[in-house]
Amino acid sequence: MQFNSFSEFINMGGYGFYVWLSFGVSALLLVILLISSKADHQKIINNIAKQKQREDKLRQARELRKQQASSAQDEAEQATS
Amino acid sequence: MKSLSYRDAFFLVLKRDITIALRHRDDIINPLLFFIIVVTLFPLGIGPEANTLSQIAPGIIWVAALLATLLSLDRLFKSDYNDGSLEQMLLSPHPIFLLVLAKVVAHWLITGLPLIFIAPLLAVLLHLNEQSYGALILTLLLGTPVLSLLGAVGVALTVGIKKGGVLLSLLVLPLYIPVLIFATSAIDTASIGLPYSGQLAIIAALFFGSLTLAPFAVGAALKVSTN
Amino acid sequence: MKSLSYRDAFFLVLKRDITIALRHRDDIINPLLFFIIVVTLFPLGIGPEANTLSQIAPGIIWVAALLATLLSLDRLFKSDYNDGSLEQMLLSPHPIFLLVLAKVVAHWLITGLPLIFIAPLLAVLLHLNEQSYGALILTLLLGTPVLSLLGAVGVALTVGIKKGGVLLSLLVLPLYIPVLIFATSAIDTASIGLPYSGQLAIIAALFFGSLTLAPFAVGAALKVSTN
Amino acid sequence: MLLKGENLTCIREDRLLFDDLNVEINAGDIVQVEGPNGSGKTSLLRILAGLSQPYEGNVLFKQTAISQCREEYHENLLYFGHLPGVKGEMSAEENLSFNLALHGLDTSETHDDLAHVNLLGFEDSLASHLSAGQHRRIALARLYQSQAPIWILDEPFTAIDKQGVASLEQRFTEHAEQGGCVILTTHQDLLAISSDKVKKITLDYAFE
Amino acid sequence: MLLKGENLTCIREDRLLFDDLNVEINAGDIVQVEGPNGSGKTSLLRILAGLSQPYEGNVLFKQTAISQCREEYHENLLYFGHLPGVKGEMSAEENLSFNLALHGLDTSETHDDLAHVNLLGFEDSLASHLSAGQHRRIALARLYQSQAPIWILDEPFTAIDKQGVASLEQRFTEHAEQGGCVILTTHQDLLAISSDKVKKITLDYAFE
Amino acid sequence: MWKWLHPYANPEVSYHFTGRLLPWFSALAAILLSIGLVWALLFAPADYQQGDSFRIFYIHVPAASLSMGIYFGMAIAALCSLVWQLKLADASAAAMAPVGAVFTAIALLTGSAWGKPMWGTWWIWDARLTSELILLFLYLGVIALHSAFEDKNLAGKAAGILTLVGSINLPIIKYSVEWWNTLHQGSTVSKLGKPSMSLDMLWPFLFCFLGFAMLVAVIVCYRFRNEILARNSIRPWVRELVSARATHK
Ligand code: HEM
Ligand SMILES: Nc1ncnc2c1ncn2[C@@H]1O[C@H](COP(=O)(O)OP(=O)(O)OP(=O)(O)O)[C@@H](O)[C@H]1O
Ligand SMILES: Nc1ncnc2c1ncn2[C@@H]1O[C@H](COP(=O)(O)OP(=O)(O)OP(=O)(O)O)[C@@H](O)[C@H]1O
Ligand SMILES: [Mg+2]
Ligand SMILES: [Mg+2]
Repeated sequence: MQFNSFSEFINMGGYGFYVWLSFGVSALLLVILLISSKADHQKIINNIAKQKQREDKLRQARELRKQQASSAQDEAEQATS
Repeated sequence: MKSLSYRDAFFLVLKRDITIALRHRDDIINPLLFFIIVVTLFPLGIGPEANTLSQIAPGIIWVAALLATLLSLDRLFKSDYNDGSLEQMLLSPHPIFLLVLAKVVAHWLITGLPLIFIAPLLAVLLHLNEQSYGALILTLLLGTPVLSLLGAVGVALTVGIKKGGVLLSLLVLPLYIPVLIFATSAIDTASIGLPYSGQLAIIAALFFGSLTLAPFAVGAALKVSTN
Repeated sequence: MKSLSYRDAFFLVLKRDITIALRHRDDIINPLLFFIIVVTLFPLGIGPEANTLSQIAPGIIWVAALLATLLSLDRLFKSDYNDGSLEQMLLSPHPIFLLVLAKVVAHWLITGLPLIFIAPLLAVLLHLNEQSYGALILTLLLGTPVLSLLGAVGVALTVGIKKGGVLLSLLVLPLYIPVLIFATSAIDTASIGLPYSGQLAIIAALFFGSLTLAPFAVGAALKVSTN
Repeated sequence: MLLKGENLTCIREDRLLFDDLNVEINAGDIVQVEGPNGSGKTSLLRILAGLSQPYEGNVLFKQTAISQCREEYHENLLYFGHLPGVKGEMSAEENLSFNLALHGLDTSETHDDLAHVNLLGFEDSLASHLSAGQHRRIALARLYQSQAPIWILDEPFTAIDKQGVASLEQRFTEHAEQGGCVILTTHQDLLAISSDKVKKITLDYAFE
Repeated sequence: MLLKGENLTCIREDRLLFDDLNVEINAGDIVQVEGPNGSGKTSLLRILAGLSQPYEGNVLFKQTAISQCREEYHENLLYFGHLPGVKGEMSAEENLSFNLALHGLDTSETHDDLAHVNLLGFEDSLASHLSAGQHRRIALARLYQSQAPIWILDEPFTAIDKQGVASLEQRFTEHAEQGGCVILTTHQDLLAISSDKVKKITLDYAFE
Repeated sequence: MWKWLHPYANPEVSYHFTGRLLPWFSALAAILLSIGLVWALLFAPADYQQGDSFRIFYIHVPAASLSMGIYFGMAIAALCSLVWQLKLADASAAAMAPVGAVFTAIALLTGSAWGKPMWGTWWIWDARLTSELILLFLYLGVIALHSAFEDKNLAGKAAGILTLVGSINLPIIKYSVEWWNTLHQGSTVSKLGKPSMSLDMLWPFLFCFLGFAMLVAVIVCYRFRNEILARNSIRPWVRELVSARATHK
């Protein structure tokens, strides 16, 4: 152990500001990077889920239109017959 | 319908432009990076002596700010012109100067403001005299809006011309020269500890002058360009 | 049909690009004017002392040349991309690197060459040491083609991106740094009467290196951007 | 009478496109400007919208020259040109909302409007990620909200599929019936609108 | 068999446009790619031309993957996209000459080609001074010289007037009869080509 | 020869494989870093010239060398993707770029913070410093290019080309800057009088270095897996995975 007291440790032989600035900023940047990388995972998964929902919606709209078209056709046929 | 007040119309356009910039985050980051890169090019071209650098630092920072603004200018109307949005805006039932003003304000918020935050960092890189930091910030704060406003006139005039990129700089740079001269002179004055309020007052005058006149000039120029 | 030799294809594209530039004479004049204006901004921003100026002259001239080239770069592919000509060129039965090379040569003839003619004049304005003129011209002659070639890679990468303007500078400027450093160092060395053939040799090496590699990188990049 | 062009003359590149043209457009009209490529259709439409000045002549909106009453005229005008005015960086919905809001229209029903132009499911896609036709449809969605009586549309059917063209034509009829007017150009035949309802202005000076 | 697409899959923006599509195009075919807006017609054409890579699958020209024989394929291909590839700064004639020369074609008869697309009298006008349709016609003039058997045309009729459309259709028929093939998209009906001569590829995955 | 690699070129396999590696990497990183940092901050001796400011060394040097190492890795990945058309190589390059940029930034920041007490200035235009700054620009260029393309596969290819061009350029930059510097100035600021490193300084340094390297591996793994998911979003295996994991609102 190089330091006798906590305050000495914080002071770092007069270089406290620079040492803690370096360690602090580095830790901050790395933690942000780590967390954002992890958080992206869920974000991407949610995006893909949303994508899937959108596709489902499209498919429904498509089916509805198909039904409408066929029923319209039926009507037209009935009208002619 | 038709109930949109001046204020609403202003904020509508402002919000739209800022949304687009945030969406395309590069729009904010890139002029900033350009600013930084240009500032770092000079030490590379000139040599690393701290003395020389600190002497020419105000000039370099301001020239770089000027060029960064210049390069970002064509975002102002060019893309709106190319996709027809500008036409639609000119056809909207609002005074044109209002919409123009909103676009210019958005442009400044996107490109001018970030420069002001990053400038002190670059000043460190160039060993700017410590007494000059205040003057640097103040001149940038008053000067960059002038750059956006005057630049808007230039873009508006060149927007209809294909490949107006470099012609624009020809039109705009001479207009920027007074700002450059007074701003660097203010910073130099500050570095030897003298008051620089005179120069600041002139820049402020330029600011208010261009704020009131430029939007109308831009409006007229746009009408000509889209003809 | 199909009888077009490599040489013919090269000259066909070269001639077309130069025709367009001559038609639109601004294309030649504007980078030149930008160069001049940037160089004259510095005495305004820094102050007129001859000593300081002559010391920083090589750096300023070279940085200005670099920025002028940068600003003129998007003429290289952007307009061809926007109107579909680029697509057509990629679909022509010629090797892409050949067409790319023709376009880059045209770009250099249009923007690089005029800079070399005007540079001595600006050197006078900045009180460049008289012994350095030869070095200035030689470095520009060997260096500006490198700027065009490396710049072409950057434009090719960003041409499909909306508003790539400032992103381009971010990509390209780091690549320009060696040229800047060796060129200014050659000029400085010349000013104290020492031989600068070492620096020149390196710039020449950069030139031949980029001449052989860049067209292929550009070709690959264009295929990606137009996808 | 909604809109009137008096003695309009247009010269481009020393070529006289039309000379002394008089146009009168009333509520309920559907006017198709016809003519081969390069006959001056776009030029005429831009003059009527006030985007270009004619070489000679005047455009009157309710008896006033449009340069005299610019803002009032623009409140009553919807213009759709060769370029659709859609920003690639915004989603379909954001584009439409902005366009509507700029003209003081209600932005609460953008969903329905987008459904009208068959963009359901693409509300949140960036416009630059859509196909040529879908891109133009975003701009056309405005037609389903617009309260402006005068519509000036330059080739609205470009890149639109058949079903889309049919529903647009139906919308034009509705608009005319509600007292508006539509001035349009197209090289296709109008199918859903009976030809006796369509007034035609034929430009063919250059080739006559 | 001139051109073949094997198991083509295309994904844009996470949307599957087509999946496992097989296309075979022989000499003499006129193929119309059909589908509503956004169904992937342009995407398919760009893949066939080699401008985009499919997510999966291959395009074969005379049994060879086109990435393997790029230059030979391009000698045999004429592609015309949404953008016409015409430079506004050059005159109509200069544009055409360049386009022809780039593909190794004869440039001595540009006058006749321009006459075919009704641009007589506009040879020396700058392309940017022409109307929307005239602008596209400059690019289309190449069709009257081209010796490439494979034509891929994305909405060639956009902005073209009726007479122009008719003469283009006639040119397509000629080309097919001479042993070429035409792959095109359009939202208009082909009028001058009898419908039994036209093969159709229908894309409507998204809306099926 | 490449056969053994083949299964790992399958996105699904590499997704699960990296998933299995992750906990091991994380544990190693945590252990090595906590030992190394505690040792460096508390037990390592102060430098006889620089005093306790020397402790910045334990971050600065690993960060600086990793910043260059990651670029090297990226260049190799880019080369693989261009030569063998490996889509996964693109994904890994994309995963590395932001990590490299952060480490470059850390090297710059800690260097500056060390320079202020040692050299009396936050920044000088020294060769090493300048080339590190340019490296940061290269990283930022790659990242910006990545984010500018919407299609991630295209983005990967474009960024790959840029990475390769940059990697050819990097030695030239380094050389030029060094040369430029010695030519202009006889070193006005005395560079670090290189202490022959004693063992009780070397050990904590080794722990820190390996710890940071492991941390890089962890973060790159996370990002790599994200890239794989985003690029394969329509694959059935991704769809299944998503329906199991999506948070429903
Ligand atoms: C912004 C400022 C600085 C930057 C960008 C920087 C950058 C670098 C780089 C790139 C390396 C090479 C790492 C490697 O080769 O693996 C390095 C190593 C090193 N730096 Fe710095 N540095 C900076 C400031 C400082 C300061 C102020 C000191 C000390 C007074 C310092 C001390 C060292 C030491 C001791 C090494 C290891 C040298 C060796 O063994 O090769 N650095 N730095
Ligand atoms: N640049 C792009 N980025 C992402 N997605 C795109 C892009 N271009 C097109 N798409 C998507 O691909 C789909 C098909 O587009 P494509 O241009 O092939 O359609 P199209 O059939 O040619 O339609 P149109 O008839 O409107 O021309 C669109 O729905 C769109 O969602
Ligand atoms: N920007 C311009 N500068 C000079 N002349 C122009 C310009 N634009 C058009 N012209 C000329 O005006 C004529 C008419 O153009 P206009 O765009 O009005 O035609 P149009 O009827 O809309 O044709 P299209 O059916 O092709 O759209 C053209 O023949 C052209 O010569
Ligand atoms: Mg028209
Ligand atoms: Mg299409």
